[in-house]
Amino acid sequence: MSQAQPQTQPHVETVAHAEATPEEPQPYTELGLKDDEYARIRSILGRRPTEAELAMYSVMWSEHCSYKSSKVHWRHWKENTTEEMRAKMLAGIGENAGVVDIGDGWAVTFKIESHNHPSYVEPYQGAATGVGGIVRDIIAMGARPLALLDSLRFGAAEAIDTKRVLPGVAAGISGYGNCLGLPNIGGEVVFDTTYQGNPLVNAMCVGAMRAEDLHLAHASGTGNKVILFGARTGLDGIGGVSVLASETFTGEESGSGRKKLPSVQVGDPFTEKVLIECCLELFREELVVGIQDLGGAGLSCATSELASAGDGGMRVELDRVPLRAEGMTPAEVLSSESQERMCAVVRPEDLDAFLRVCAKWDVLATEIGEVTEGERLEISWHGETVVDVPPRSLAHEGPEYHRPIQRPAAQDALQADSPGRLPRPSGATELRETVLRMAASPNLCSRSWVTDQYDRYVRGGTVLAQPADTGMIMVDERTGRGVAAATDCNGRYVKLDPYTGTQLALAEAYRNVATGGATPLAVTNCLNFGSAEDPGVMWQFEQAVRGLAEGCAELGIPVTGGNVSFYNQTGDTAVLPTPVVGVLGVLDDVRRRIPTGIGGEPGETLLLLGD
Amino acid sequence: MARVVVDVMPKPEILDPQGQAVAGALPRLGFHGVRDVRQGKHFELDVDDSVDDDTLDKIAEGFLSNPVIEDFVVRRVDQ
Amino acid sequence: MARVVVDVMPKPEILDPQGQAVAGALPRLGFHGVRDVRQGKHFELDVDDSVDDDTLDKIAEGFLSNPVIEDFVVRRVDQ
Amino acid sequence: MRIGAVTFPGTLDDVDTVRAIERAGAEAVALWHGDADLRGVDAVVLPGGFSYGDYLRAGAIARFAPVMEPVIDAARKGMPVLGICNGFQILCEAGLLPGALVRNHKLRFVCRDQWLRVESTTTAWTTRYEPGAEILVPVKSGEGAYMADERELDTLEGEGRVVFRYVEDNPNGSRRDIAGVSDGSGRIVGLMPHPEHATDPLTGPTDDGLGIFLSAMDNVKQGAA
Ligand SMILES: Nc1ncnc2c1ncn2[C@@H]1O[C@H](COP(=O)(O)OP(=O)(O)O)[C@@H](O)[C@H]1O
Repeated sequence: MSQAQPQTQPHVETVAHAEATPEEPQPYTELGLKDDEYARIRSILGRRPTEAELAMYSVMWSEHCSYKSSKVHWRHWKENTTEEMRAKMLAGIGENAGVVDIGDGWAVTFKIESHNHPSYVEPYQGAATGVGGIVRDIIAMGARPLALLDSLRFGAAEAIDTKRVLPGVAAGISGYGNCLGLPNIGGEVVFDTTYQGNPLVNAMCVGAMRAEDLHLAHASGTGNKVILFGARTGLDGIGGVSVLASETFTGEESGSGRKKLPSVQVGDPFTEKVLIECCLELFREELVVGIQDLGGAGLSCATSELASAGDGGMRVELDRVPLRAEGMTPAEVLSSESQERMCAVVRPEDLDAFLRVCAKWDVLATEIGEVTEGERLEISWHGETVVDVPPRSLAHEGPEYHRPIQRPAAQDALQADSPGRLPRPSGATELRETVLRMAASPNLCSRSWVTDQYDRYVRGGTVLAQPADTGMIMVDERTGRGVAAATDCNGRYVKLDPYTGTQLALAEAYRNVATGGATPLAVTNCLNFGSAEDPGVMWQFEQAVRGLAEGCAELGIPVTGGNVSFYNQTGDTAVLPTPVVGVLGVLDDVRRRIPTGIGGEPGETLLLLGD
Repeated sequence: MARVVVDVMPKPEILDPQGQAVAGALPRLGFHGVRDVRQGKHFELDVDDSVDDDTLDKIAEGFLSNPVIEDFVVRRVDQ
Repeated sequence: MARVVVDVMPKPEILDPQGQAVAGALPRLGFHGVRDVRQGKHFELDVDDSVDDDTLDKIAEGFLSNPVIEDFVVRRVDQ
Repeated sequence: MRIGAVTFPGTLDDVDTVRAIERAGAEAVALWHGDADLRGVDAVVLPGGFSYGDYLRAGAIARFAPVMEPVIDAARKGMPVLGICNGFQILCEAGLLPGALVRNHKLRFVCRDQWLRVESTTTAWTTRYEPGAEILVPVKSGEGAYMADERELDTLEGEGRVVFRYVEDNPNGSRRDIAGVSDGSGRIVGLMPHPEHATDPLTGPTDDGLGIFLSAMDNVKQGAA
C-alpha cells in the first residue's frame, strides 16, 4: 500500500509567527474572502490569521459551507412549522440530516445534496463522490443507509456535452451506489438547454435506525478522544487552498509547488462500504459519543462543527493525520476533501474497543486529539500551535448576507405569454402525431437507459422502484413497516412563478408518495439556483423558500433539512430555478402498497380525481 | 499503418483505489517487496500514416483521458 | 527500487467492447484514420531490488491478468 | 440441513442469500472470508456483490481469501457449491468453473428482470425444475458477459454443462447466451442472474428462484440417504 508520510517538513506558520507579523499580506481574495470578511477574522482573533486559520475560515465561510446568502431566509421554515408538525421530528434543520419518527420505535433519516459542478468537470467521479457524501451524512446520524434516489438535470439531449456528461453521471451513480449495496429507488432525469454548462446532480439517501440510537454530531465530555478513521488524507479536492501552498511552500511557480491541484476527488466505494459496516458495529457496541462525516471542507468542518456543537473546546494534533501525499502543509491537511473519512468522539475507556472494531474491518483509525475544557479549537503541528480559534466563529457564526432582491423586469412578460397562443392539434391525425411526439421527447420518454444501470434489488427490501411513481422500501421485515420517497421539480413552472412552482414540486412529490399508498411525513429539499449576487435570482430563491414553507404548513408536514447550491450558471445564463423537493412517507405494512399502472383485470373502472 | 500506444494514469496526487487494492492484496498472496502500485489504462491504436502526432495528442487528451484527474503518454511503437 | 510496468491486454480473439466503443466514437468527434483500438490495463509497480523477473512474471500471470482472456507484457523501466 | 453463505469484504447480496436459504427451509450459516473453516455446512453459496470493490477484475482478489481454501477443497470432494454473480466470477477466477466474465458489451451495468431457460436439470442446484423451464429472475451486473474459447464452449454444450441460458434478449453479450454453467460433476454451478432475489413476489419479480435452493436441499438429503 502507498503509505507515503511526509519526509520533509514544509515551512509552517505558527500562531506566534502570525502575532509577530501583523502586516504580512495574505491572499485572502484568492481564497474567496471579501475585505470585510477578512477584517472580521482579524477582529475575532485579535490578530491576523495563520495560513491554516485562513484556509479554515475561507472554506467554512464559503457559500457552500456557511449558507451565507440563504440563511436569512430560513425564518420561513421556522415561522411555518407548528408544534404539531414538529411532533414527529427527532432532528431537523442544523443537523447532518433530518430524522423523523415513523412509529414502532423506528426513526428514519433522509437528506438530499447537490454535487453539480464536480459532475460537469469529471462526470463519473463527480457524481460518484456526490453519492458517497450523502451516504456519510446518513451514517453520521447513526442510521443504516437503506436506499438512494437521484435527481438529475442535463442540457439538450442531443448536445455533445450531454453525451459526455449524462453517461458519466449515470455510470458514476451506478458505480458508487451499486458497489455500496444501496438500492436506487427513484429520481428524475430532465433535459433543458439552461443546464448545458451546468448539469444538476442531486443525490438523496434514506436511512433507518432504532429511535434511541440517534447519534448527533457533538464533541462533549472533557478528555474524550477525537478519532479520525477511514481513508488517508491526500491532496485531492484541495482546490483553492493550493494558493496558500504555492506561495509559501516552495516560493516558486515552477517547482514542485502545488500548482493547479485538481478540485475533483476520486471515490473509493469499496472503502466506503467497509466504513459503513464498521460505523454500524461501532454504534451497536455503543462506542461513539459524537460523530461527524468529512465532506466539503474536510477536517476544518468536522473539527469545528464537532467542537462548536459540544460543551467544550478541542485540541488536535494535526501531524497525526495519516497522509497519502508527501509534504502536505497544515492548511492542506485541514482543507483536503479526500473521501471516505469520518471523525468520532470516543470516551477514553472505549478507545481500545473502538480501535479493535476498526481493525476488524481493516479501517485505519487514528487518535488525533481530545475534547478540552474551555472554548477554543487548538490545532498543533509537530508541537507548534498553528490554529487557535473559537470554533463557533467557524461553524456557526459565519457571515450572513441580506442579498438584494428584485423581481426580474421580464417576469410580467413571461407570465403574460400563456400557452393559449400555441396551436392546438385538430382532428385525430394531429392528435395522434402530438401524442407520439410527446411520448418520444427526451423529457417524457422512458428513463430505463439510466435507471437500468442502478441496482434496485440489493438488500431485498425494495417494494417499489422505477417505473413506479414513488420508491418504497421495507424498514422492518417482521412487521412490514416501510417508507416511501419521491423527488420532483419542474424548473419551467418555477421560472414562471417561483412561489407556486415550488409548491407544485412539493405537491407532486407528495402525490407520488401518497399514490404508492404511504402517508407523507416530512420534506427535504435541494435548492439549485443561479448566482446569489443576481437580485433576480435571489427573488426566485426567496419566493421558492416561502412557497415551500407555506405549502408544507398547508399540508402539515415539516421541512427537516436541505441543501442550497447557488452559482449554477454559465456566463450570465442561470439554470432554471430548480428547488428539488423530496418527500418521505410511511406505510405500516408495505404489502398494502399500490403499484403504478392500470390493473390487470378487464372491466376495472378508471376514475379521475381532482379537477 | 502505425501502431500507437497511449497510457493513461491517475495523476500522482489523485487517489487510485484500484492500485491500492492490488498493492494491499500482494502480500496476502505471498508476494513481498512491492512498494506501490498504480493502475491505469493502456490503449493500442492502429492508425493511418496520415494521422500526425498533434492529432494523437488531441485524441489522448480530449478523449482517452480526463486531464483533470489523469496524465497520459503517447508513443509510436514498431510492429 | 525499480519501476516495473505491466501491460495487460484482451487476447486478440476476445471481443473488446471498450476498444470498439472508442474506435466507434472517434470519427463522430472528427478524428479520422484510426483503424482499430484495443483497450487494456497499465500497471506501474515500484518494487524492491530484491524482486526478480521470475516473481514479476508470477504476479503478472497469476494475479494481474487472467490467462483465459488476457495477455500480458512485463518490462522494467528506467526512472 | 446447513447451507453456508460467504461474506467477503464488499459482498452485498449475502443478506438476500441467507433469506432465500431460510425461505427454502434450510438453516443458513454465515461464513466469513477470513475463516479457514466451513462450520460443518452441507453446501456453500458465494453470493453477489462487489468483493474488494471488483478492483482489478471482478472476483480476482476474493479468490485468494482464506475461506476459499476449504471451499475449493470441499468442492473437489463433491460438496454442492453455487456462485451467484460475483460468486460466479470468483469460482471462474479460482478455476473451479471454466471461462471468464468480462465487461457487458454495452459497457453499462444492467439491472433488469430477465427470462432464463433451465438447460440442465441434473445439476445439484437445478433438479427441481422441469427440463426447458423458463424462469424470471433479476440480473444485475456490469461484468456479466461469459467468455470462453470456441473449443471450451463446444465442450460445455456437448457435456450438457450450460445450465442457464438467456431467453429473448441477451443482456450482456455472453457467448451463446450463456447465463450459467457447471463443472463436470454438476455439483458446482455458477450463474450471473440472481435467484435469491426471486423468492418472494413482494420484493422480486417472481419466486422462481426458490427452486435452486430446494434442489440443493434434495440433493444433500439424497447424498445422506
Ligand atoms: N435519475 C433517476 N434515478 C432513479 N430513478 C429514476 C430516475 N429518473 C427517473 N426515475 C424513475 O423512473 C420512473 C419514471 O420517471 P419519470 O418519467 O420522471 O416519472 P413521472 O413523470 O411519473 O414522475 C420513476 O419511477 C422515477 O422514480
